[in-house]
Amino acid sequence: MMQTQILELLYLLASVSFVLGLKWMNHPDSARRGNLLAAVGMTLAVFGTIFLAGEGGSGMSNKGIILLGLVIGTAIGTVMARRVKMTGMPQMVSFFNGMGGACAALISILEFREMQHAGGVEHAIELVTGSADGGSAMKLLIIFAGLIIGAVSFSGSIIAYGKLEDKIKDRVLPMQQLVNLLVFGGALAIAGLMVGGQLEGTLWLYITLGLALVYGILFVLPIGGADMPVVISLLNSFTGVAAACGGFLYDNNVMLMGGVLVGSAGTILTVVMCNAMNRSLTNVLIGNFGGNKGGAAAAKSGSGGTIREVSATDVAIMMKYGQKVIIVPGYGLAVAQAQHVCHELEELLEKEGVEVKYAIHPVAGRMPGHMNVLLAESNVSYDKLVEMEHINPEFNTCDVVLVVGANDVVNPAAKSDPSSPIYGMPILEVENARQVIVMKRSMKAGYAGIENELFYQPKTGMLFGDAKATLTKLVNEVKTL
Amino acid sequence: MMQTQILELLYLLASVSFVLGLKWMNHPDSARRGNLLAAVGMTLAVFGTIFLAGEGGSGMSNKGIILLGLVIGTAIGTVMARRVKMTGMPQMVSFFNGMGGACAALISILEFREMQHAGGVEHAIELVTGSADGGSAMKLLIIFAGLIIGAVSFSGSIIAYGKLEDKIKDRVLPMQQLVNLLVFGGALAIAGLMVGGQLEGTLWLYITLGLALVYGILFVLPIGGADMPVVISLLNSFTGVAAACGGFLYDNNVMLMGGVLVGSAGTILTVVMCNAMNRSLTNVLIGNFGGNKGGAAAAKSGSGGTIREVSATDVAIMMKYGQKVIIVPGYGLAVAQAQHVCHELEELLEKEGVEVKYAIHPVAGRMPGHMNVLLAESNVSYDKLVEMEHINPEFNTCDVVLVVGANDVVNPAAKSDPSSPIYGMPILEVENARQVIVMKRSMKAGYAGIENELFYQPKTGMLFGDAKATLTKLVNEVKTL
Amino acid sequence: MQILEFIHEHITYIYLIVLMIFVGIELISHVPSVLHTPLMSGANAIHGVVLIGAIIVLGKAPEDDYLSLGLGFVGVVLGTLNVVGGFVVTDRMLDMFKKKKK
Amino acid sequence: MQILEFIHEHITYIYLIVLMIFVGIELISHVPSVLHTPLMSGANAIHGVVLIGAIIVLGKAPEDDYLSLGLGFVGVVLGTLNVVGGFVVTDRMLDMFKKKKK
Ligand SMILES: NC(=O)c1ccc[n+]([C@@H]2O[C@H](COP(=O)([O-])OP(=O)(O)OC[C@H]3O[C@@H](n4cnc5c(N)ncnc54)[C@H](OP(=O)(O)O)[C@@H]3O)[C@@H](O)[C@H]2O)c1
Ligand SMILES: NC(=O)c1ccc[n+]([C@@H]2O[C@H](COP(=O)([O-])OP(=O)(O)OC[C@H]3O[C@@H](n4cnc5c(N)ncnc54)[C@H](OP(=O)(O)O)[C@@H]3O)[C@@H](O)[C@H]2O)c1
Repeated sequence: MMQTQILELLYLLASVSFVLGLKWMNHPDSARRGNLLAAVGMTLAVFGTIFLAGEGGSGMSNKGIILLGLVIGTAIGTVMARRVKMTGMPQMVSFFNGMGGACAALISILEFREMQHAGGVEHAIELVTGSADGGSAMKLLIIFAGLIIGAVSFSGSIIAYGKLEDKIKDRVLPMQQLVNLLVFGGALAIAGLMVGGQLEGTLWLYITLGLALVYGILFVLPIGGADMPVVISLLNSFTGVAAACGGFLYDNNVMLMGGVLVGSAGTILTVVMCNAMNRSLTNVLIGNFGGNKGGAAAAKSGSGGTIREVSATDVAIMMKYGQKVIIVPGYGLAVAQAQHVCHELEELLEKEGVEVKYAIHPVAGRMPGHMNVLLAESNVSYDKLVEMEHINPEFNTCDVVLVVGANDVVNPAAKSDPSSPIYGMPILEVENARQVIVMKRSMKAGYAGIENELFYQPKTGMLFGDAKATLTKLVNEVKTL
Repeated sequence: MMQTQILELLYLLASVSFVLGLKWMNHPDSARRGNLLAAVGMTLAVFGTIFLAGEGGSGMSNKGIILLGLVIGTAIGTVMARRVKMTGMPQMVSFFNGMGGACAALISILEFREMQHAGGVEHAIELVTGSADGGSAMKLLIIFAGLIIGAVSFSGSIIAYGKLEDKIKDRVLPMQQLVNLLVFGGALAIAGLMVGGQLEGTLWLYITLGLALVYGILFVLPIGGADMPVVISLLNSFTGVAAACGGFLYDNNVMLMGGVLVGSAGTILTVVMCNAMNRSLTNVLIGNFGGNKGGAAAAKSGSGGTIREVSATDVAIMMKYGQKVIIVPGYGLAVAQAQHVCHELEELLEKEGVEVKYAIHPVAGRMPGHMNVLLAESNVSYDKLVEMEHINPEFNTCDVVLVVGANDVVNPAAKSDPSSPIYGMPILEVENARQVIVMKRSMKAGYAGIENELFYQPKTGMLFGDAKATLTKLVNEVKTL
Repeated sequence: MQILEFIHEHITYIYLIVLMIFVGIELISHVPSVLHTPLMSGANAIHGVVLIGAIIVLGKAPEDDYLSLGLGFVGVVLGTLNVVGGFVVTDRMLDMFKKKKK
Repeated sequence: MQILEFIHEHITYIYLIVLMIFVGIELISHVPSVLHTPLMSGANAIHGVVLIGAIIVLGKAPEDDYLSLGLGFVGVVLGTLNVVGGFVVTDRMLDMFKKKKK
């Protein structure tokens, strides 16, 4: 059957395209090409399956419905992905990830149904292993693995989505850890009994499904909203594993390869992301200084020293008659949606002959690359965005540093105070500049929920207010000066 | 058969140990552990094969002879590997590589013999593919691939060994390229005809073997001795591929995995090594400025400017009363075996309160890491060896730079002259120091065969003579001052 | 012993999985942190390959089994969402990272 | 078509080989240049796995076929040289790279 052989080749090409695509995504220059390559590989694999798989290589039955599903999915997916704002990207990724998880869970349900119809256990044997004993137990094991992992990934992703959209608040149940353990353990226990043959019937399948869904919710609910990128990356690798289960089930190489690849790459990516924030994964999951504690810690503010408030006019003069201004964008800039005004200010200053650069900290904002995405969106030229290692030596040649809604990434405690939770994280060394202006709304703490000594230094001036409003004021001041 | 299953598991573990071992070898801290891990994996695979493989899992026949071979090989290998001097390492690697190649070729010869005995073509079928047609052609193809690649690797490695031991000189035949093509083409053609079934008989096998051996010699003979590390790395990956052929032949996973791993890693390593010297692989193989041309280019020396000769006494005074001395070791230091005197000088100066460091260029010498190995051998402390990127900013704080038998790695043409063959290679920026002393025997060029403008600069003093002799003189001068 | 049996039966799968895990680890270990989000998104799109499973399930559902057809259909739609949405979002993100002429 | 046939028959091998090639490439791409020589030497020791082929050949040689026994024996000795020599030399080299207390 030539069709089967061609399909095998397509699967091989698709698997290679996934690996190469991910490899190319390692470098900004080739990243887009990598994504495209993986997409092409995926297309080959999907259409290959529809038209070449099945008995005799005649393709799938129900081609019409399948194609209809593809068309509808493509339409919705494209529209959603195109419409979403740049700053809404992480929740979008989470949503799509959830869809993949749901898809994996559905597959498991249907496969289980089919096993039951076909007269239960005995029939399924040759489908998986070709051997007589243990075959159907194996199949059940895979089905339940796909079901549980897929379901957790689905409900967890939806909660993560809700959190990032600010529709769901962080919530810790009493005895959260215990409840989590009971729910998850229950799901595993039922699955184990069914695989072992001690339990039977579709009802138990649905109970497992339900428990897994609940566990996904409980798992993500207490984690701070700001930690969601890490959680999404983790759920992402879960879905990868669920897809790999599917590959095992159908002896389908491309599902297996793609799933395992994402499973392993996603896990490492999660760890790497945690490292970039100087935290461990358990710390994120159990929540040592995540979102909900920020407010509390911030309460004990104003601990030492006095602050110096400055007016927008002062700052405008300083900048206009300076040689070099470095802007440090942070989470506050993103929240205030102030990137466009910021760009306007920058252009204005450049016209006045002032050199303006942006200092990009790798974990500024709430997702990696947040600042790049944000500023690029408002058309800031790419070579004005300077990464931490390269800008740090430049601060001492700079007249004014404008810290816009950033906090932790300029906190000197990371260098000087070994007891600080962010100790050891590399920071932007703004104190080396002649003047530091910090724009934020209050003296509240940032993500890590800790005091920032920088605000009390003599060279620091505080300019309070919403980032967008203050920046607009600055633009007007510079214009009218 | 539990034995077979255990063997399978051992092979899996061994394959993983190879990958992990190579991964760990990426970092100086874990490298030794990586090597050890791979060795343990190899041991498992070897003894597993002897005692668990074969029909019924009863192990191999002829166990006695096999073990005898292992013992003899281990004894000879250990003694050779322990006796060899550090500077003789590359030729030792080349020699062992050649042994692997020869082993692969022998396997092919014996498998061919067995095919003939068993009544030729038809019998071998199930051994390889399990399918009825093309099976034995496939087997023959693999046998010939292993034979040719193994033989080329063997004879090439032995020539490389001879060159590094200075027993074989570079030699270019008239019409070298054409002869190479004919010999290699001949081997391929005969192999092709035998696989296709048009030729038969053991004689042709030996003719192919002969041609492959000759090709290996012709391939390596014209390449400059200094390029041998690159060639050895390439031959290394050849032997990897030959081992992979064996894996294919016997359906043996660990041979396949190990062979392919080395084949691919070796190829990339070859390319990476070329890049570090700022050359392309073809350039090395066809020889653009390799060894034998160095002498010729050096003849046109003395082109511009005058040089300033200095005496050992001058240099001794300069160093003794300086604050900081940086030593730049190069190939000449290795040739003169001057590392021990050099260390003596360094200790002497340190005792006088002078700060002494070594500036290590990544491709100083004739093999990567050459200088580290050399100086570590003479007990120079590891933290005195500073890599290029870290030492370059230090030159301007340094009183005297002592360039000992280095040339290309301090040639400013790499930065300033786009027409130079080494243009673009990062160099040690010794010109930033207050004084530069260059120790070499003459005004001859180094490996790249080009003039070095540094020698003509006013701040440079030349101290002619063999590195060891001159350093000894310096040591005495410093002592008696 | 059952574990040995299991390894024996699935030995090629195990090799494939182990190697793929190594590939995944090595690929990601050297990524600059600004690319973490697009990379996560790209990986997200790739695990959309689970769509193929949904296609297989739907493709073998009997024509009169409406529940299977319905659920399978939903599976295909969701899987497609994952794939298409994933790739498009990633592409949009990466578009932000390319150098712009001023 | 023969090529399709070939791919079909050896599909798992092909996956394994392709993945292993990726692993090899990724592992080596980020090595500091001072480690090139020991790495080359370590890889050299690993391809000594060809020794297993020699063991198999020798192990199945008929007891009265002296040519096979002889050549197989030589093969085992040479393969062992590659393995043992390779690992020992690499170990000695790497020993030079470890930090020494002064
Ligand atoms: N990038 C990532 O991947 C990622 C992911 C998860 C967590 N994190 C963490 O997030 C933190 C990022 O540091 P960061 O310096 O960017 O942010 P930050 O430390 O969280 O500080 C943000 C500051 O912006 C101010 N702000 C909020 N809304 C504002 C508005 N509308 N106008 C003006 N100011 C406003 C807040 O102060 P007021 O309330 O006083 O205005 C707050 O102090 C790090 O701790 C990092 O580890 C990063
Ligand atoms: N490290 C590697 O992996 C590797 C591999 C292959 C090639 N290479 C190439 O080798 C070069 C290495 O640069 P390098 O600066 O170390 O060496 P180099 O440029 O080859 O220069 C060595 C100098 O040492 C002098 N010398 C030779 N014997 C001497 C002795 N007994 N006493 C004193 N001086 C002596 C020679 O000059 P006199 O004859 O006047 O004494 C020669 O100019 C680079 O071009 C690199 O690309 C490196």
